[in-house]
Amino acid sequence: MIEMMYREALRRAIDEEMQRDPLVFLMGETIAERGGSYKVTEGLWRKYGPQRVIDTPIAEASFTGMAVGAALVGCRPVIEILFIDFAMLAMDQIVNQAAKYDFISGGQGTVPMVVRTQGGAGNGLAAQHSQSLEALFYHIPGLKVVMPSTPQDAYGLLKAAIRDEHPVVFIEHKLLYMTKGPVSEEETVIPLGRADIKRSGTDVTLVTYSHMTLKCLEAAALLESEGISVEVVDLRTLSPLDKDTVLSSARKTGRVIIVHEAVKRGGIGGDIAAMLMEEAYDDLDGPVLRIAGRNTPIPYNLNIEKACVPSVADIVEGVLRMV
Amino acid sequence: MIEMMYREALRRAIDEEMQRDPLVFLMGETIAERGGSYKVTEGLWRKYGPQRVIDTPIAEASFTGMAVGAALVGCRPVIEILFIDFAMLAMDQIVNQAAKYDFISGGQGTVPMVVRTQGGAGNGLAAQHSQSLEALFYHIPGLKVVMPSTPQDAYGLLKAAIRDEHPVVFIEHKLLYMTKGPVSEEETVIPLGRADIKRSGTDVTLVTYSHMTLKCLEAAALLESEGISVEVVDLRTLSPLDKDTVLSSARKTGRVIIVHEAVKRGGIGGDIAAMLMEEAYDDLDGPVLRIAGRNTPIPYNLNIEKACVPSVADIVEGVLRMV
Amino acid sequence: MPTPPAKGGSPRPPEPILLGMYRSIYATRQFELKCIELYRQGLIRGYLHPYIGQEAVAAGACAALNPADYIVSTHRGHGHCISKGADLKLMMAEIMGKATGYCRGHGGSMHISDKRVNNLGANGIVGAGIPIATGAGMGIKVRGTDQVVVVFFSDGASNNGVFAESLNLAGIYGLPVVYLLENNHYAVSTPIECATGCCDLAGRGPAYGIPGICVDGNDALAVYREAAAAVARARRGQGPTLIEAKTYRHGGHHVNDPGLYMDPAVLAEWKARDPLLRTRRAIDDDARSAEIEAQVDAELEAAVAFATNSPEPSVDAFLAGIEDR
Amino acid sequence: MPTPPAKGGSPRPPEPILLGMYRSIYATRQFELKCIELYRQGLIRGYLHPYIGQEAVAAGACAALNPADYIVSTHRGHGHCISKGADLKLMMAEIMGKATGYCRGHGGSMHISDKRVNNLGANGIVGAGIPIATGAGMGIKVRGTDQVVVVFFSDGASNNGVFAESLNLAGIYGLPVVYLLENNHYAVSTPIECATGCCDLAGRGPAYGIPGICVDGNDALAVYREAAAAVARARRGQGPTLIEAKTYRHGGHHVNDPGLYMDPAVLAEWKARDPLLRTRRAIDDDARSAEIEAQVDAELEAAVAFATNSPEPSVDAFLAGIEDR
Ligand SMILES: Cc1ncc(C[n+]2csc(CCOP(=O)(O)OP(=O)(O)O)c2C)c(N)n1
Ligand SMILES: Cc1ncc(C[n+]2csc(CCOP(=O)(O)OP(=O)(O)O)c2C)c(N)n1
Ligand SMILES: [Mg+2]
Ligand SMILES: [Mg+2]
Repeated sequence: MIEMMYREALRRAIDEEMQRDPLVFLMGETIAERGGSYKVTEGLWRKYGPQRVIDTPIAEASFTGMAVGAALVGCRPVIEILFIDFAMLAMDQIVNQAAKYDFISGGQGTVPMVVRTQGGAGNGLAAQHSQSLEALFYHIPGLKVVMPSTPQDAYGLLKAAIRDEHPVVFIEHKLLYMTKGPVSEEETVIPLGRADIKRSGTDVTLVTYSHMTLKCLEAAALLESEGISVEVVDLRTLSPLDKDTVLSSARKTGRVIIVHEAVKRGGIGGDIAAMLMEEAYDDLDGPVLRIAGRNTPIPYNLNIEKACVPSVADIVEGVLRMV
Repeated sequence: MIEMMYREALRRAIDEEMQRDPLVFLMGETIAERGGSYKVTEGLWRKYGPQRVIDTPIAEASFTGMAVGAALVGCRPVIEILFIDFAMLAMDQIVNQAAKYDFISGGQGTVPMVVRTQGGAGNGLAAQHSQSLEALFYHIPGLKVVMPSTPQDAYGLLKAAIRDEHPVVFIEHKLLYMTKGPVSEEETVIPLGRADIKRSGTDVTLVTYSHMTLKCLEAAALLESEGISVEVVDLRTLSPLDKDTVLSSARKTGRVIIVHEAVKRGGIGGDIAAMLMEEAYDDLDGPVLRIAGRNTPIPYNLNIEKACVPSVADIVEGVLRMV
Repeated sequence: MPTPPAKGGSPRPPEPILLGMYRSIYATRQFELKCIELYRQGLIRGYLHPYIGQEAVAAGACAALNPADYIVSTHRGHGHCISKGADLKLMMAEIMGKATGYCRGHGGSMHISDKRVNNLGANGIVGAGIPIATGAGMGIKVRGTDQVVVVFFSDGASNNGVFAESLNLAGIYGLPVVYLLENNHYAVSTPIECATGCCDLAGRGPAYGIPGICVDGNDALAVYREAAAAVARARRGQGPTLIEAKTYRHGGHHVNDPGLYMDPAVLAEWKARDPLLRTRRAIDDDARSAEIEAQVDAELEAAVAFATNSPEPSVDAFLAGIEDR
Repeated sequence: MPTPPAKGGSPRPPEPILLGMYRSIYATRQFELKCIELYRQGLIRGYLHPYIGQEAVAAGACAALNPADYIVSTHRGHGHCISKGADLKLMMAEIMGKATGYCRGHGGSMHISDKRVNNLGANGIVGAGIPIATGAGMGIKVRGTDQVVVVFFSDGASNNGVFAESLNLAGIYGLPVVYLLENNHYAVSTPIECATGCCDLAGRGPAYGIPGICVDGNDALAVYREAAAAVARARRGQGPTLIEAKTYRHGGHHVNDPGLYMDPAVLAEWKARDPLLRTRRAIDDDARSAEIEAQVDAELEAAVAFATNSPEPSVDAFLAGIEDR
């Protein structure tokens, strides 16, 4: 294993895939010579040239549409929408075009494209640069949604996303780019649709993903010292959802809390809770709970920003209330 | 009461509000002289003139943004986005602008605008003209979401939406426009955020909204003949959600099915199911179930289209499975 | 400044091109007349947007393309589809919602695509095909082939933001895309004069750094000439072109729209310049045109029979395949 | 065709206008220098996009407005905000995230609005203010007042679809909106030459049916003159105008961007045309300018003190208010 930052792991994935397949190319704002605002694409422009690492004007709707078109003629575009908030400008192309082409055309063409984007609060960037909007994509048949929490997952899942025949919304988190972790030396592709048990436990299951995985692991460590054994299931891929892993963890512990940063109302937590109720009601010792973002846009001030998303303390408290 | 079509009830609401308040005005595609594709605005152009009933080019993003701006300077724009599918072009203005201005500005300005739009399957209009996308708006703090099922509700809720200080996404259903029902003779405003028990019952609660309300009522009538008493709670407003009515019906019957046309994965049914589990677990006799749209874009062919959304038979069968 | 439509007649293209264009125009016309008939009989549902009156645009533009070139189409797409070489049987089956159709009955009139001839498909979202075509152009560049893309869209779409964004993008990257703006003067019932203060739509090319040309869209020969020039430039790596082809619908926006808002006098003028009659006149050989017509008539009859006798999609098979989406 | 920038000096506007513009420019400059200092000290967080070098655009345009007129701003909005008459105390408090700020600490630099002087606010989404301003113009028309809207945005935004859509909409309806395109030649690190094949951005006005004018954006007097003319037309009901003001940032895209991609020689040229120095020179009365400077310095000092001593928003109060959203 090599110690690597999340953003380096992403870069390695892109680099290896570009090396392997000349049909992979990148588009986005200031991703070329400048290497991207979060430095994910640094060095790739120099290595692969301006034909494959392409800066775009500020035209999210159309460069996303371009990815659809390029995918339809056989390429594998990977585009960067710098903040998931800006993906709102490209929703027609993502929801009505990319997600539907395979279906509408009766299987005449798939759309192998990746929309890399980034969400979450935590840097005082306020309401239009801090949202967690994965639920909007999760609801759309035809889209896959991936949200890795570690460098290794970022690496292996991005490679799988690029190789996937269908459109993938790949959502990074601004607080993860600089986090470090071990990444396998040998080339590794992590299949989409498989959750990862980041910590085994027997008393309570925390179902989570992306940056909240780190907070859940912190909470689990704290709870261990109080004698509570917490299992942390990192979904990694939201869609397709790894129901089996979630269900078997739920059956084992009988107590489940879903933890996500996105606003609770209409967040994916409700969907998973309902699924658990539908499929494992008799194995549950009580209601599935949700610990999730507050029902508000994210404010600029850091104190109140912090209050909008679940903290380690919130998770610890939630678990304690449950056991 | 006067017998009226749903679309006539909508028109009456707009007409009365335009009469009452000169700051109410309309924008949309072919809504003026032509009266709108579903004839909701028929006659209003003649009555209020081209200054207040305004045809736009095909520019959903910008005319939605115009509504935000007009609302900020004191008007009450009511815009029509002909299909909710096309609202994907206007998501930035709805999600990042309209929903957030009041918050971002620290309360310096509200955005009293209504986005009238229309969703649902049923006419062979295929994947880009048949979606049920309310969950995308439901998840966004700062937006209200209204989905009436009857002419009376359409009338009273649209009036409330126009008078509301905050942005309202008002979602009609293509199969409802021509349905008829009694509408009160005297002016009536139905407050947002209150569900309506469309049928009382004691054995099972169906929580539903929009066109599915009609199917639930049909199912309830069939079930009555089998001796099963079904309560049909029509949410009418999804956000704010009338938790109290849902909870007390759930406590009464102990058995709840949420029925919606939208795709189950990530639909609002999960949110309501989770809420019920969190707040009324001990009063439930078993898991809350969801009967919802299939996990697919809507196809053109009528037979397979029909198979994608819940039928009366599906609902009946769901209830029978539960009791 | 856009080039004004050429005065007088257009120079004759090679004979096979001319005959091919007539075949496209005649087939589109007959196909749509049949669709309207079937619609009235309740055998076709949903939206159906006839292209009648505009056929010379698709015929002329597609005549300038190789089979490997791509097109991107619109909700009013039958003409593009047929001109690019569609199989009438599969088209008719799709529009009748049959399992044997191009899209297995998932798409209908508004969504036909045809992979075999590189027709990337129609679209129910006005304007959405424009960036998709632009991206196809980028894909071609990345893959290093000498293919070209023609994207069709109409005046209404040209007021949508993706039009401007896409011209601009194609301009910067020098993409092999021909933007074919079919100015039929209406978006549903909204005349283009009410939808923009600038009706010189070709002039928007230069505003985004690409050439803009205007042509008589009812003259298949003229459309062919301009399209061929633009396609040749694109193929040589000289980048995109915007072509505005002025034309007119012979009826309402869709099959259920009587189009009462259209000025009958103006409509009559355009009908007098019917692209079908003009192209047949250009052939000026009744035997040749009659031969084409007979072939198409037979093909169409077979298509209707095929579609009529084809099965509906199976509900069970459909549902079996969806849970993983 | 856009009007080229006027040659030679601009005619002098009335003295109070000139002094007011200088006040705006000087205050913006000092305010931002102070912000950068506070940012380096860790007292300001998030994104901060300095307007240094572009101040003449906001100062000139806002000088042409009445208090009741509206402006719509961008992520680079301090200059617009100050020029429209903001209270530096409330601005600084907002940027420091305090409860006393314009937006109660919810917004920060990228989101300041100021209802009292009809500044509809900055925006974190590039281009999003353009349709909002267009709608404000529509609202004015519906309400029948004689107000005008000026919307600021930069070259990057002019390649976004909402720019084209909005010009077009304003043109059809004849809205009282002035589109002030501050061409500072960059969108982050992307030079405008790489973002479009047509760098005559004013020329996009006519493509959508509205006049397009080009002006030296570092010349406050010239900006004032063109803005005043456009505002007067708008107020008379003669519709919208696009004004392209050519200018340049004196530094990187935001406070943490050293801007190494900017050509030092070009930057030096633009700095030599510093709008602050030029406007001070235009006043040509050291006493008057010194007086303004002293006033602003005192105001700014008070603003920093006010902001520093203001409380953070209360978490409990914040959370108490949110569950109904
Ligand atoms: C984004 C979007 N908005 C609105 C519609 C509804 N609609 C369908 S066709 C049409 C008119 C299109 O006009 P134009 O682009 O000129 O094409 P034409 O019908 O003339 O071929 C409209 C408004 C749509 N399909 N998509
Ligand atoms: C829709 C959108 N895309 C991307 C960004 C990220 N971003 C912030 S500022 C900026 C550059 C804007 O360039 P320009 O419009 O020229 O404004 P300037 O910074 O020069 O004032 C970008 C790309 C954004 N905020 N919004
Ligand atoms: Mg048209
Ligand atoms: Mg700029």
